[in-house]
Amino acid sequence: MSERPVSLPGEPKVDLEQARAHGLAPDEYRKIEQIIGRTPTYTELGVFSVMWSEHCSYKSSRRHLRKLPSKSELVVQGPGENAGAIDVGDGWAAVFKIESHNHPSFVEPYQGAATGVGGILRDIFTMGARPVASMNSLKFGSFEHPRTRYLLGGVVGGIGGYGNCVGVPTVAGEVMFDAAYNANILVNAFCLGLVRKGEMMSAKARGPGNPVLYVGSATGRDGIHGASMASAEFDKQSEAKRPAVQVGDPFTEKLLIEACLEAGKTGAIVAIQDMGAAGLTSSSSEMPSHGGLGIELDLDKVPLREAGLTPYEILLSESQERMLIVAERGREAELQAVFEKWDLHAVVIGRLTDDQRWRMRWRGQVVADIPIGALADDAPLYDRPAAAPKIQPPAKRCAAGKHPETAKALRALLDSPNIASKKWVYRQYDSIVQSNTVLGPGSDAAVLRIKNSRRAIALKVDSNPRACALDPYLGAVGTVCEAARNVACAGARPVGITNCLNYGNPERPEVMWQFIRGVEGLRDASIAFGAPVVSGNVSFYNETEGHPIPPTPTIAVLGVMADVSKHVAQFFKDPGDAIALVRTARPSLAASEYAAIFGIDGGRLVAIDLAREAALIEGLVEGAEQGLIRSAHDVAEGGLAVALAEACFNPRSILGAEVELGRAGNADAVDFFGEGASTVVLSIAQRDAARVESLFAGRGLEFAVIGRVIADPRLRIAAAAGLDEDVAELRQVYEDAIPRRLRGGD
Amino acid sequence: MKWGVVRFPGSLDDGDSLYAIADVMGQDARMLWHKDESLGGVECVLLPGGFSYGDYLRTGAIARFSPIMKSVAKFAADGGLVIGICNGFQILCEAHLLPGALTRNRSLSFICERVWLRVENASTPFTRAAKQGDLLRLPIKHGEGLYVAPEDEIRQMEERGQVILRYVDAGGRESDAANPNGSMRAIAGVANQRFNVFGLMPHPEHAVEAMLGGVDGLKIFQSIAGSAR
Amino acid sequence: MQVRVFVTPRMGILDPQGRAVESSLQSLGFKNVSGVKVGKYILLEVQARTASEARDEAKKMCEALLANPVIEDYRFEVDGE
Amino acid sequence: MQVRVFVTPRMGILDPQGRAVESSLQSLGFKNVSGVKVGKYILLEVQARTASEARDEAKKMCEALLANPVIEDYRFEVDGE
Ligand SMILES: Nc1ncnc2c1ncn2[C@@H]1O[C@H](COP(=O)(O)OP(=O)(O)O)[C@@H](O)[C@H]1O
Ligand SMILES: [Mg+2]
Repeated sequence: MSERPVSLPGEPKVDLEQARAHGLAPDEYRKIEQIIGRTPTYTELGVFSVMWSEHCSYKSSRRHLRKLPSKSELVVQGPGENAGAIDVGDGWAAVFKIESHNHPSFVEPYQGAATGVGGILRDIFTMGARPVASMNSLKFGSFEHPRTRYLLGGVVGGIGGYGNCVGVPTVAGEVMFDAAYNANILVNAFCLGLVRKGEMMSAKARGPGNPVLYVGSATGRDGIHGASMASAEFDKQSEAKRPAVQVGDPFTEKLLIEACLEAGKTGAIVAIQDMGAAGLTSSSSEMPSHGGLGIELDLDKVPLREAGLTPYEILLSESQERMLIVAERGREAELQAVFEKWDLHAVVIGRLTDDQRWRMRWRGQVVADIPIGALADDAPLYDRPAAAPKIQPPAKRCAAGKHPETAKALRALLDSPNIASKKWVYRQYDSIVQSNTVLGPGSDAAVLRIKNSRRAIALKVDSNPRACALDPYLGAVGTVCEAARNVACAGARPVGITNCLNYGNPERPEVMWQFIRGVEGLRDASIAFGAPVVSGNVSFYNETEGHPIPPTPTIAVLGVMADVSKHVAQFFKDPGDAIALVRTARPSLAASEYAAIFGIDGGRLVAIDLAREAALIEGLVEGAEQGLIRSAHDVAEGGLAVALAEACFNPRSILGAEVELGRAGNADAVDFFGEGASTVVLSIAQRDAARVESLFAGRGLEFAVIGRVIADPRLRIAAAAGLDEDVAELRQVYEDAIPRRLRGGD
Repeated sequence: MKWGVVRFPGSLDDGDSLYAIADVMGQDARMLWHKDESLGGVECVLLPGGFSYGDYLRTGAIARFSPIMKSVAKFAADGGLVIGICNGFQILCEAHLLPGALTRNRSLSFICERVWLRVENASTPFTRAAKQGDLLRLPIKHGEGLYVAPEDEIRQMEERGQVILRYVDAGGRESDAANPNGSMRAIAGVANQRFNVFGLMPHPEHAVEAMLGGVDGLKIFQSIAGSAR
Repeated sequence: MQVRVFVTPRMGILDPQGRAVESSLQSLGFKNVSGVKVGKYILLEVQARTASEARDEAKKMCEALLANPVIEDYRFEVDGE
Repeated sequence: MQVRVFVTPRMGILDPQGRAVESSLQSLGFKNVSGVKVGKYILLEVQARTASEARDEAKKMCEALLANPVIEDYRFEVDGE
């Protein structure tokens, strides 16, 4: 069995230089030589370079991610599989994860975002779960930047184009515009699936001799590791050999979803994994390795989209909509029949071995033969130096701006693309397919019912890079709090977290420091809410020409409510209801949209007391469960004044509000527009006001009835610098802000 | 009444349609597979929304040739009730079981939102539970719902009462702003000359439960249920 | 033999895509542009002995699938003609 | 002057539309068909004095808007050439 792997005619010579061109450090190359005891073949070098890349190996982040809490009574699957899973009751497990597709989306926004959605969907249904909801978190450059409109249109079109075509509703998300992302946009995609507990599938292979099946689209030259193409000899042959952009085919994905879920029911699948990053290489090495086994594949059997792909290309291709399956021996035909039913072909391309080697054959030769653990598990791990930047984040906006008149400020904020209605975006997403969307995009969190159950799930994804730029720890804590609070506003108790950590180059000590502080913030907030982190993704190297993006941990929180009929939306419901405000601290203008727009120095972030945060969430959930809360809206960008206006924009019929701010604060710009104080605006029936007060005041939180809902559609805030505005007009500003900019106005 | 919902590869609202008819309405409904030719003795065939065969080339263009569509055409020719929702409507037009065609929304983007519709003809098997002029609140979700047909054909269709649903505003008036996709004459749903085949872009199956935003879609399904031969 | 099929929106049928491309071109400064129409360009390889055999095939394919006569016109070219 | 632009998916780029059309044609009985690609066909009227002026304009328009160089190739014809 010990044939020595050979390089193929025409392949470049493998040496230190070639390794460097593949992005491997000299030490890493020497370690590879040591592991395999010889010079690697060109194919082997390519394979190591992708498996040991930051993206696949988490070599800079792994030791820090271990700090994250990943256990609770409800955790069914923590990190380590394709996605995490939480018990949501009535025999169901919620499987969920978020992932980045930042760089591909910058290069080709439509396909980049589309394939991002496709990839995260596969992570969910490989677990045997039916995908039931998607979310996305998007960061673009400033609206004035010449590429922003193109990128926005492409990314949103791609997310819709893919998600709508596979029949998974996109139920929530967030969009932000900031010059810090001009040259490096962020596209983070989340997917949630549901599976009966005990019917989950795994990516851990077992049973030497079990056949390995390739399913889905044929392999082309998509997304082959760019660095590997640096060799001139290799590139000369034809223009067509250049690494191609990955193009998604959502129709094939839809067939894969149905076929894989149906195939899972046969019980003939031992293990299954999608071919995501590093394609066939990662799936074929990780599955056997996690089961302590080896694998032998015959690359001639891999279905190809075009003739002439080399083993190197076959192994590194990132063509979309492909899965690798380990089947129970002798039951291949049964699985193949299921795939044929869905017009997909399942081809046996190899089998598991017990020698813990990863061995690839092509045209009668062995082209790679590597100890399997070296690929999947034994990549180098780094403890990269971290250091706080010497000068605390530069106060970019030192020019002291002027506080505008309150009513003008409110309109300017409602007109800011960061605050304005994102309807232009989510109108392009099917948010209702599958008939579970109780609350879709437009309210604080999405609410999905579980059919044949009273239970429901609430979801939200958030990030706050401006706060993270001021203080990466506090910013991360605040982001988790915000997502959890949104879910609690809907009436659900947060039970699980997934995260996508977007940072710059980890080889910079300041970036590494930001990252570590971010992880610590995530850890502390997760512990405080008893909501473990069950899955996630790290995206480093988000920088262009030496300018890293602000630290951007994107946090998605999953909540559960026992009775879907008790869910709460953000909109005021009935005239006469009392409007109350609950908060854990006094707000500030630090990292606020107000400070950004008017060039005000916002000062320092509000400190966060996690015990009070947890109490606020508990109060919201209890209030909803007892049916005491008629509406709840989290105060986020734009502060209290914006939150009040948004609560008036009830899509069924707009309402008004009469509020006296002196009753809760000094009624200055900080009270109107300050952020960061974990504040919620509630509306409650007058007769319940005392009971609601005891829910919050009894937990030591600040609670104040500040006004009431009125039928007259006006927003009246009585204060020294108060306002009295027409709600319909405000809503017009709010709804037209993004379309107007896209029409080219302004 | 016995209903059959056709599942094409790429159908998306097939399960939701079955759920609306069987679970919410309590009717006898089953799934039909595109590769089969048998309709299993159903009395109404529903072609659901989605992206059949990926909707590549033109929406509905490829689904039209699937084996089951031969039987559906025969069934319709014999007077059987056929309703096509969204992609189902597109397939029926491509199959020439309904006049006209559906092309890209004038905004060129996909639109998912609730709209108002006016019932233009309440004497069909698909609308008899409504009254002439009734307003229905239903969701739309499509990228290619702009209804087109030659002018004179549309005139004839209107004279014959084949235009069944029209996009209007909350007050029941036609206006450009209330026409979400730019359809000619704000047409949202049409029937064939025999009034046994009906296609519409809005989704009645997504408006059958108050908790999910409204129940106006039930009117369509109740009409059909009450039209059993 | 290569067959090239050109499918265009029929005269009198709305062509929102054509209109959008036209207005984008104009806002990019291409003021001399008008009458933009966007259609489809379909390339096929047909195994046929003669060009006229290929033509026959192409015509059948257009009528069966490639164009919808309610909204589209088509024409095609066969290699070497 | 009429300009006709042909936009096609680049070599090596997945063309799910072309594949779907090909397999549909084959199941309709057109067994001799292969290599189907689906692209765009864009017709424009360009006001220009000479064909070469029109060519220049067309090239600029293709690069600015009509084709996406990351995934598409284009070529064009100018009337009377
Ligand atoms: N920030 C994070 N927090 C928690 N778990 C993480 C994080 N990043 C990655 N993981 C976990 O590490 C594993 C590998 O992640 P990834 O490489 O993104 O998965 P995949 O191979 O499916 O793309 C997964 O189980 C993932 O959930
Ligand atoms: Mg994966």
